[in-house]
Amino acid sequence: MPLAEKYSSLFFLFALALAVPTIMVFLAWVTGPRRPGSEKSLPFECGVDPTGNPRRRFGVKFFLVALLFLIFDVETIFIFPWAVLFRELGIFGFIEMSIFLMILLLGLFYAWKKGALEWE
Amino acid sequence: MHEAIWIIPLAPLVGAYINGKLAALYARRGRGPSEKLIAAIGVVAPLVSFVVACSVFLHFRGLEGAERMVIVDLFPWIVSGNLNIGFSLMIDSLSMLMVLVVTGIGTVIHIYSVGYMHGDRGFARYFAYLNLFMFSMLMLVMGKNLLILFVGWEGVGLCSYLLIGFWYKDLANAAAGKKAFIVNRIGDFAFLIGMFVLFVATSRMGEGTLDFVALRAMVSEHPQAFAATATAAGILLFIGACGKSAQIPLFVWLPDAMAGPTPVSALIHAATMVTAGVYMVTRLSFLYLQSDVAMAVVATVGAFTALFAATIGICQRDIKKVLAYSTISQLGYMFAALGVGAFSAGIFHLMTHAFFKACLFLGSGSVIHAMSGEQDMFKMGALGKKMKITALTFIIAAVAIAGVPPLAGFFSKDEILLYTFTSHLQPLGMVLWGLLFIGAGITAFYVFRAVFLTFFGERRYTDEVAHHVHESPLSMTIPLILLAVGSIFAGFLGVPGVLGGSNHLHHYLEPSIGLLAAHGDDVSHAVAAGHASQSAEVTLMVLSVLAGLLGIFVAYILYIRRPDRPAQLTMKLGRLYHLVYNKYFVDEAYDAMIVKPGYLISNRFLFNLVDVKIIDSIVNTIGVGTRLMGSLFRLLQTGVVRTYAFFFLIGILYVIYKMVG
Amino acid sequence: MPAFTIDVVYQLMPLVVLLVGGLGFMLAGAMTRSAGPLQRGFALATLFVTLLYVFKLWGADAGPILHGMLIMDRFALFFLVVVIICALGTILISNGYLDRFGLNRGEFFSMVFFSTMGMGVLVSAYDLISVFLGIELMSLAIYVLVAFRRRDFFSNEAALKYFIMGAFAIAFYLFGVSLIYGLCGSTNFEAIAVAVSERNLAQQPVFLLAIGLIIGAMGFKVSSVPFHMWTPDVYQGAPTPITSFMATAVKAASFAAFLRLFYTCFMASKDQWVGIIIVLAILTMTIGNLVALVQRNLKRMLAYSSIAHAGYIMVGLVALSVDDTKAASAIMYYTLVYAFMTMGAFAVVSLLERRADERGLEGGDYAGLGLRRPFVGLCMAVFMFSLAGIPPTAGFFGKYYMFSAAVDQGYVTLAVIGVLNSAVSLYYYLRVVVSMYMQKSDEAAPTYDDYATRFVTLVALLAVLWLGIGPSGWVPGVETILDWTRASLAGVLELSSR
Amino acid sequence: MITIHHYLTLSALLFFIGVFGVLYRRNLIVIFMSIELMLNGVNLSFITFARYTNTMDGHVIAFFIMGLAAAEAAIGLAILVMLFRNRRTVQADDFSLMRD
Repeated sequence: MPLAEKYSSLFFLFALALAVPTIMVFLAWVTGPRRPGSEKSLPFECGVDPTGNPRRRFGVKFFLVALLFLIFDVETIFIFPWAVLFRELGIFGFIEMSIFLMILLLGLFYAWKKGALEWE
Repeated sequence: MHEAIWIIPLAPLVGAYINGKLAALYARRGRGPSEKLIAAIGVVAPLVSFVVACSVFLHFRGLEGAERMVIVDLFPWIVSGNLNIGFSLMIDSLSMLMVLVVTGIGTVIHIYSVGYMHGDRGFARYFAYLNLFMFSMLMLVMGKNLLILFVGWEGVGLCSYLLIGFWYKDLANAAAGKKAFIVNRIGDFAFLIGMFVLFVATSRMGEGTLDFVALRAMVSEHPQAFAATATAAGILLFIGACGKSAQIPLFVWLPDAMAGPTPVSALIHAATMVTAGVYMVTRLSFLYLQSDVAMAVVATVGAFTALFAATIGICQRDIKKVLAYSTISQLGYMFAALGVGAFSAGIFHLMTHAFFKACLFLGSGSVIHAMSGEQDMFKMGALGKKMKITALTFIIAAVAIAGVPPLAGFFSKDEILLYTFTSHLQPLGMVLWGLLFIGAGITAFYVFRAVFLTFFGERRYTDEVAHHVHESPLSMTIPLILLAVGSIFAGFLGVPGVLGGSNHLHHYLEPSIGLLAAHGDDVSHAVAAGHASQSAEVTLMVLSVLAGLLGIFVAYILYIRRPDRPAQLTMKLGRLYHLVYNKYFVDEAYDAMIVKPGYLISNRFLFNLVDVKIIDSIVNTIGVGTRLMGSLFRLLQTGVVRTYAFFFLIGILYVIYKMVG
Repeated sequence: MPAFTIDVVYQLMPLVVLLVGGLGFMLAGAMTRSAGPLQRGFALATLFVTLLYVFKLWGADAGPILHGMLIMDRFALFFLVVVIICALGTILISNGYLDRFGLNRGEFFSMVFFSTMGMGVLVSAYDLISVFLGIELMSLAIYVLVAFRRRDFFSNEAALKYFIMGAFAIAFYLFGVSLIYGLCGSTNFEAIAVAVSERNLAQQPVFLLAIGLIIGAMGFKVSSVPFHMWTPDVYQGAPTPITSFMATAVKAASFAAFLRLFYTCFMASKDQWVGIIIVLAILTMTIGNLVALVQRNLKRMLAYSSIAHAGYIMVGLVALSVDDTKAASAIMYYTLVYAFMTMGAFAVVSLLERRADERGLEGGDYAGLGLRRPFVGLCMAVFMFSLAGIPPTAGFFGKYYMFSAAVDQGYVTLAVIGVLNSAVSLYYYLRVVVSMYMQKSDEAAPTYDDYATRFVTLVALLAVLWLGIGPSGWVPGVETILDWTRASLAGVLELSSR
Repeated sequence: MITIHHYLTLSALLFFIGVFGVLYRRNLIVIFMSIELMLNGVNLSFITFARYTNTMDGHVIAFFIMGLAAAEAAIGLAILVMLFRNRRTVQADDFSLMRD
């Protein structure tokens, strides 16, 4: 089968792909000068000595919103093809997608009840 | 009803469980339920078995020989490869008799124990063990295959160990228990090998089996093919029987076993457990009949044991020890009977012996009870007046064992003597007869020595003891009476033809017992009787009765008429007396020849050199090395997840390299 | 879509019940503050309903459904039963544990259900993508469960490590799948098997490369050396009922997928992959046992022990053969037995664990346990004996069938190494028993009395004994179970040879 | 002319850059991103193969992977938040309480 023949070179691609980052890491390790010092391990803040606690408050709220957005946003990739083929999939597709959306909605409900949508 | 034979072993098991629980409760709380409850459970359990057994017996009465068989397959037990062993119980004529003896006498002794163990701290524990023993013994006699028999075999061994060491706080008792256990293990080891031999042999011939019915069918189908197997397996299994039934050379544990409570001695070490070997050989009679060698070994060992133990019995001072040696001796008689092919005679003697020996033991227990634990006969005497029932029953049983007609012992012992005399294994048979004949006389002597020393003559105990010597309570005397009645009448089951009887027992056992090939045409007991004319038979009978009466007479002379004579005789015989008094130094010989060298070898050589120096150092090196490697690998576990990912990558690259490269 | 009939829905019912249960408990988690006895009862009831559906499906021998994505054959159902038993055990064990650690919330059950459903997909997968979906569904829920002790550093860390490694491994798996897809034009097991024979791919380097990547990812899931390194950390950090769940259900489901995949798709290349599986099996057994020797923490010790057991099961993979289902049926039997004994051991562990205990359980904590708590001690001793493979426990027979299958296929050395490893393992298992019965401890941990957990130990005890020597009666014995496995495998083989 | 090999090379490169990212970066967020990179490499290869074998499966699989990658990322981030709350750090190497 020609397809398989064609792919046999894939193996070398794999090796190559593995080699490239390895070489990069290796080169960086070999060539890069390493002179660790107390100055260098300080955080760089435009030449000014760092003040205060660098471990600042962590904006958990933003993360929560980002999380929710991420999930509900990405799930649209399932809705989009369905919308395109809506007529061909017919009633069956509709039911299936309804179940899918119901489950998503349940998730949303959960997030809501848990107060994930409250900003304050 | 007769399908429910599983109730027979189950009832004591349930009893053992409940009493065990009660005993545990007692141990935990320090106080427990009343003795009445425990006793009720303990006694009812074997009674239920006895009743069920009787109903099966009644059911059997209406059936013809070979139909007298109930088989209950409970569940498949061990199924692996071509090994297929079911958990099946079987009652045929032979088992029936054994079950009746075990449950009947067992029940009586349970009742006796209620009085005897009254007030003991381990009352519940005692009954738990005793019930457990009943269960094991019933499994032993009801098992349909050799493996279940073996389970029961080990079970009774365990219970025997537990009961011998029942008063474990006394170290001597615990040691006696251990001795019994270890000596039995030696026999059991041979038993196991015998079982394997049998299994391998049957596997070669087709399907490997340990099932009695199947084995019997196979043996009768290809008797020639089993000749060698029969010799090997027969002798190996007989060694096992020697352990359990206290034959030369493994008899040493039984006298020590008297350390247990006296009812235990009566039940386990006289009436039932020790007869397991006899039962087993009879059960496999069809196998033994294929090998004259195995039969001859059984007969010879039996006869020698019979005489040997009887002579030791002459010199014992301890009343229970006398009875213990007597038991060994009587078991020897049974084996001698089996060895000459008179299986039913052996079983007959087993049954009568169960009655009179149990009666003797319980009588001695009653005496010991009255004497507050004194067992030395030379510190008794003249107890007959104070303990009328005990004395009377004891004497009845003694007359029975001495072989005086028409009591039970006469018929059974006489039959054994007859069959040995006319055995087809001549001239061995004659020799064995001689041994047994002398043994019969000695038996009568030592047992009446015990009677006279204990119940007659002059008082040899202090007034203080005399003050509370009393007849035992009803719960103890009633069993004595029952057993004494048994000792009188049990013999009528097997009245020989020459005395106008029809020997019911032989006909009854016939379907269960193998027939000697040469004489297989007629009923089994005709084996030998055919050779002896009626007059010869009567002559032998008269001789053996005379021997018994002579023994009694000598005992009377020595211990009643001339009580000073024994001491003089002792002086005269000197060394011989010393030898016999010390039981031929068998224990000491075993100690010197086996135990001490064994200890030395295991301590000096195996332990100090092989174990400590060689094996330990090897093991330690391996152990340390392994742990070291373990620690080494553990170092890789850095706890940093990126390292894990790195090893993952290395691993996957290695996998790919191995697969593609 | 004619493929989606009422019959298909019926076949999917076990999964649907689990899904509905998961969603229900999620809602319950949102509405209630803590899960009371009612919720626990519902959780158990739901699993029983699932089990009921599984039993109803047994014997139907349905073909692939959903365009070849899933197949609810006996093989899948057998493992589904194992998985559900593990889930039942987990919920029972967690009964007291959650209360003690203040974790008692509906989400716990929800996540257990979702991951059980994932396992259901995994064991019935008939397509490389369903395997992926199953693994992900199972793992995502497990990540959450591992992190369930939110304030506990160990629990957090365990979740992190498991998550990173899990995601890392699944990417390798997908890479392998993409190569197979490229070669065969499909990810369906049957289509792959057909393509492999038609296009003669069995010796193709790229195909082997793909198998290698998949072995790595599967090896990760069953914690085979060298993909095992997350195991001890995660097992130690996770809440004990979840450790039990991972050690039993996750492992069983992963082995199910592993087995089916290799038995149906990759058998043609067996000569190529058997070598590496042998190496992995030996490494897994040996390193698992050796490192377990030097563990002090009981949960870590059990983790290494579970690694070692993965090695024993891989011996069965080595001995796989198209002509003989002995090895495969040994794997199935072993998985079941292993589930019981491990579940029992972790149930005992959970009885000993205290809150606010950084150190974890060490020798002193269970010293004298056999005397203080005779029943629990006895159970633990039996589990240890079984794990060590001492007759007459089921562990012994599991090993026996496994190694004898290997010997039958001519892998004698491997079987010998396996037996030697069992001998090594005796040391650390017996150490637990010795400590329980022969040592006394002043600082003995208090043990908790929790009937549900004790029930689990009792059931596991009976199962470990019964599966070893129990005859087949109305409770299935060894023979019956082996018959079931053979029947299941016959179906798998028939489909793959079609 | 861009052949299949170009796509596949790119996909493999993406994948291994992701792998090395996981191995060499210390920040957990970067590690998560590297994992996403690996998955996207895989996605690319699926799409490529789908094109060249003329089947739709690859596209659908890519969707699945994207969906699950999002779910995974969500859980990963949740774990991250939890870790940060407890330990005030997101450096991977700080999380090594359990070893030996």
